[in-house]
Amino acid sequence: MNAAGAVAIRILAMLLLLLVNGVVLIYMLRKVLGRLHIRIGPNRVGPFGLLQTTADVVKLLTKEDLMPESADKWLFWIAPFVVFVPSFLAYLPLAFGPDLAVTRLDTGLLFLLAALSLIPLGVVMAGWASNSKWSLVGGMRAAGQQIAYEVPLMLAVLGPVMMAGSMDLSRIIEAQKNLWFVFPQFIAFIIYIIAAQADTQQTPFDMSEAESELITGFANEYGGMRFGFLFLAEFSNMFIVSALGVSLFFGGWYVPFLTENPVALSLAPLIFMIKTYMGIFVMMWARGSLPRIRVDQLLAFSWKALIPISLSWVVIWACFQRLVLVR
Amino acid sequence: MPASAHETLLRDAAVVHTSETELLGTVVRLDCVNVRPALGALAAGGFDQLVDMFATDTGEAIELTYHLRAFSGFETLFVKCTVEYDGELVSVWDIYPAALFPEREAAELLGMSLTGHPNPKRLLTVEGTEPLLRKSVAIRGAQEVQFS
Amino acid sequence: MSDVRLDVSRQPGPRWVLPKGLRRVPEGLDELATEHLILNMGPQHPSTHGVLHVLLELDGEEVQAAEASVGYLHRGIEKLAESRKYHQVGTLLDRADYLAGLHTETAFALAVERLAGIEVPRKADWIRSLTMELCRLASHVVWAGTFGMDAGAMAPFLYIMRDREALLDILEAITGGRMMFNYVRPGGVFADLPAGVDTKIRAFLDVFDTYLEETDALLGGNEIFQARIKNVGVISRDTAMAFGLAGGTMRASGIDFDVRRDMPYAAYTELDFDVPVASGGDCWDRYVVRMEEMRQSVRMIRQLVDGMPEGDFTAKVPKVLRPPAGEMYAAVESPRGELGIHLVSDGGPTPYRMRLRSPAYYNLAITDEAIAGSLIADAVVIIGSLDIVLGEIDR
Amino acid sequence: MALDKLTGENSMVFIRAEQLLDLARKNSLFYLSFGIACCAIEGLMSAGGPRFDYDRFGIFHRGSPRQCDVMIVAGTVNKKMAPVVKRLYDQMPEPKWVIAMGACACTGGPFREYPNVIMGVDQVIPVDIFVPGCPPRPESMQYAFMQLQDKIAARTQERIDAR
Repeated sequence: MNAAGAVAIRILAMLLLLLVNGVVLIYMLRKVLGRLHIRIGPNRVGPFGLLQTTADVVKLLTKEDLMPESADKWLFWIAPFVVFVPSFLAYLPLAFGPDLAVTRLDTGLLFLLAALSLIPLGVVMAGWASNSKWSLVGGMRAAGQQIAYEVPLMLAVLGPVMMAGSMDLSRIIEAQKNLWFVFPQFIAFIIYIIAAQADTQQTPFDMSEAESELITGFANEYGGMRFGFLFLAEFSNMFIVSALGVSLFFGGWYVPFLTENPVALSLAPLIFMIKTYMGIFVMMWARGSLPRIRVDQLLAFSWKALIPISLSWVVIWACFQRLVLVR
Repeated sequence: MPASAHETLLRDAAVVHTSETELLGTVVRLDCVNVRPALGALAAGGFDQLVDMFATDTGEAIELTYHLRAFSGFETLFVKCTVEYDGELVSVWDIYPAALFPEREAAELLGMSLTGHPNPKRLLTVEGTEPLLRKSVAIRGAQEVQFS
Repeated sequence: MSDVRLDVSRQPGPRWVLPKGLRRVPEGLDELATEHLILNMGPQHPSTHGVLHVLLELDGEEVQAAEASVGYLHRGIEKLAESRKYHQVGTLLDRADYLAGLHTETAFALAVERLAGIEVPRKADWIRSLTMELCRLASHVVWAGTFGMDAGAMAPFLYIMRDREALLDILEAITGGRMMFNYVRPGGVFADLPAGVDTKIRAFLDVFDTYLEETDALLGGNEIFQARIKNVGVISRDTAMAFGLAGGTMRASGIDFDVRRDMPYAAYTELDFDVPVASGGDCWDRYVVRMEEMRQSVRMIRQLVDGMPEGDFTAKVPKVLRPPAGEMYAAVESPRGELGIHLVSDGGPTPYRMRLRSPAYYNLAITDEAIAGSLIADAVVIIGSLDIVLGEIDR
Repeated sequence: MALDKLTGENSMVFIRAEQLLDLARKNSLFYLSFGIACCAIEGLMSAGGPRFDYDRFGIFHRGSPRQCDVMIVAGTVNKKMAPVVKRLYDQMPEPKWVIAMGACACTGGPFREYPNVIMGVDQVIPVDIFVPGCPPRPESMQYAFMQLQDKIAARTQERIDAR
C-alpha cells in the first residue's frame, strides 16, 4: 500500500474515532449526570439505553433543515464546519501509542493548539450569522474568553515541553517514562486544567452557551444536524482537552512501574483511552455540580491571576532547569 | 405612633376628608383631587409603605383604595376616593413607587386614563381589551363555553 | 457597579422614571453612533421562572435599563372570584400562587371568617399552620434549586426535587393533592389529619435536616456561587420600603417585618420561632434569609407535630356563606411575603370584589432598580433571587 | 401493480426506511423547556426530577425551539400569550408534536369563562396529545409521552395498511 493510502486510512480511522467518541461521550454524559443528580439516565432505548445517542443522531439527521430568513446564509452554513473541522484536526497529532498517531509532527503540540484556537472563530461566526441577539452575545463572549485564555494555555504547556525538550507529543510522553510531569509541573497542570477548559468552552466556563443566561448561546438558531455538529464538536473538544492533559502530565500510555512490560505496552492505546476517559469523567463531574462563573470574573481571573502565575512559573522553571538540573 | 396620627397629618396638610373606623380598620375618604397632597403628607409623616393599591367598580363609579402602613406601631390606614368611569387616575408613583404597577393595572382593567405616570402602558392585557374588571363586562356564559 | 446602589429617600431620582432607558443612543457619544442593544428576555427563557418578559437595554453586556413586562398569564382570578361562591374561590386561589396554594387559601379563609365572624377551632388553626409550613418548605426548596440553576448549578435543583417529592407526599397524605389542595375552607380545614402522618413528618424532618445542610453546602458553600451573588442586586432599605417589597426580599434589606409575628394568624402566636433579618440587601442576603427561614420552618413543624391539639377540625359553617356587607383585609406570610386578600362583600353568596395583594407582584416592580448597571448574568440571578411566581403576579 | 407502489413515496422500501427513522424519532423526543403556569412545575420540573426522570425515555429538555421535537403547552394560554406560543411552534423544525398539558391548555380549564383566556391551545396550534388534569400528575405526562411514541410509530403502519 502506498503512503497516501495509509494516510487516508488513518484519517478515516480518526474520523470514525471522533464520531464514535461523540456518541459514547454523550451517552456517558447523560449517565454520569444522571448518577450525580440521583436519577438513572437513559435506559429504555436498547440495552441500558446504549442506543440512545444513536437514536438522537438519526433523529437530528432527519430533522428539517431550518435557516432563519434574516441569517447571513453563507456564514450560517459554514460555521458548524468551522467549529467541527479544527476539532477534528486537533486529533491528528495525538499519540495513542508508541507508534500510533495519524501523523507524527515535530511540532505536534503547536499544531494542536493552533487548531484549537480556530474553534472560537466558528463560534463567533455562528453567533454573528444567526442574526439573533442572544447568539451574538454568545459569540462575542467566546471571542473575549478565547483571547484571555489562549495565553495561559500556551504558557502552561511550556513546562512539560521544556522538560521533554520537544513539541512532539510522542516524545513528551516518552520523556515521562519514569516520572509523570504532573508531579514536578503541578502548578502548570492546574493552570492547564483551567485554561484548557475555558479555551474550549467547557462548563463551568461555558460562557458562550450559558444555558440559564443565553438559552443555548451561539447555537440558538441551529437545529437538526448543524446543531448536531456543534454538539459533537463540544464533546470532541472535551476529548482533546483530556487527551492532551494525559499526554502532557499523566504519562500518556505508560502505566507506573510497568513501563517496560510488553503486555502493558501492547495495550498502550487502551491505557491511553482509559486515562482520557477518566479525565473526561472529572470534567463531567464539574459540569454536573459547579455553578457558572460570571463573564467579567472569568476574564479578570485570567488577566489578573492566571497569566501572571503561569508566566512566573515558566520563568521559575526555566531558571531551575537551566541552573539546577542541566549543568 | 398614636392611632389618630393621620388626622393630625391630614389636618396640617389642609386636606378635606372624613375619617371613620370600620370593620376593615381606619378608612379615610376624600376627593380624588386631594389624593396626592394627602398621600404626600401621610408619606412624609411616617406611613412608610403602600401595601396595596387597587380599584373597585361600585356600580356607580370606580373606588380607589390605597392601603398604607406605618411600620412604627404597624398602623394601617385605608385611603379611599372615587373616580368617574373613564375618568382620570392621577399617579402617585413619585410618593410611593410601589404604585407603579398597580396603577397601570387599575387603569387598564377598570378603564381609566392614567396621568402623571412615567410608563402609562398597559400592564396585563393586549391593546384593545375591554376593561375586564368592570361589572358591566360579563364573563363567558355556560353556552359560550360549551359550544366554542 | 457602585452607582447602581440607590440613594433613595422619598425624593424620586431620575432612575425611577420608567422606561427611562430604552433610548437608543447614550448621551455624549453621538459622534461614535454606538447603539444600545434591546434584548427581549422571555417570555420563553429558562431563567424567567415562567412567562416573565424582561426588556433589557444593553451596552455590551452591561444592562442599562430593564423593564419587566407581565400579563402573559393573566387569567382573571379576581374577576372570576366575583362569580364563585365563597367555598369555591379556593380553587382559583390555589392556581394563583401555584407553589404555595395553601397560603392563598388561608388568606381568603381568614378574610371570610373575620368578615362573617366565624370562630375557628384551635385544631384547625394548628393544622393550617402545619400544612402552611410544609408548603413553605416545598416552595422554598424550589426557589433554592432554581436560584442555583440560574447561576448555572444543576445538581442542587435535582437534589431539592427529591426533597420536594417527599414533602408533596406528606401534603398529599394530608390534603389529597400534590399542588392544588383546596384544603383550607372558611371555618377550618376540609379534613382531619390522617392517622400516622406525624410519624411520617418526623421521619422526613430527620432526613431533611441533613439534606438542607447538603444543599446549603452545595450552593452557599461554593466559592463560585458566592462570587456570583455577593454584592449583586443591592436593594437598600429605603428602596425596599418605597417599593413595598415583601417577605424574604424585604427582610434581606433590613426591614424587620413578618406577618406571622406582627399580624398573627392561625397558630403562630403559640409557636416559638425567629424571624431572620439581614441588612445588606444583596442576593447573598436574600439567599441567607430564605435558607434560615427553612430552618425556622423545620423548627415550627416539629412544634406543631408535637403539640397538635385534639378537637374539631372545622367550625359549623353553612353550605352557602353570606357574609355581611363590608370589607376586610387579611394577610398571611406566604413564602414570597405578605400575601393579602382584600375582600368586599355586598351580603350576597359571592364576593363583590376580591383583591389579591400578591407579594411577588411588588417584588417584581423592583426589577429595574435592582438590575440596571449589572451584567446579563447578574440580571438572571437577581430575578431568581426575588423568588417570583408568575401565577400570582398576573392573577 | 401500479408503478407508484414500487417506487416513490409509497414504495415499501421507502415506508420501511421511514419506519426505521420513526423508531429513532420516537425515542429521542427533545421538549422545549417552556413552562407557562402551574403545570410546568409538575410536567417539566417534577417529571424531569429524580423520581420520575424523563431522561430514561430519551426525553430531554432544550432551551431553543430550533432543537426541539415536542412542545409541552403547560398552562393557560391567554390572548397575550397566544402569539408567543404560535411563534415558538413555528420556530420548531419539522417533524414536531404538541402536547397540551392540563385542563387549561385543553379547554381553558377553571379560567375558561374569562374573556382574556383562550379556550384551549388547539385554537392556536395543532395539538397531538391532550392530557387532562389540573395539573396532571407527572405519571400522566409519562403516559402522554408513551402515547405520543405510539402515535409516531403508528404513522408508517397506517401507510402500510393503506397500500
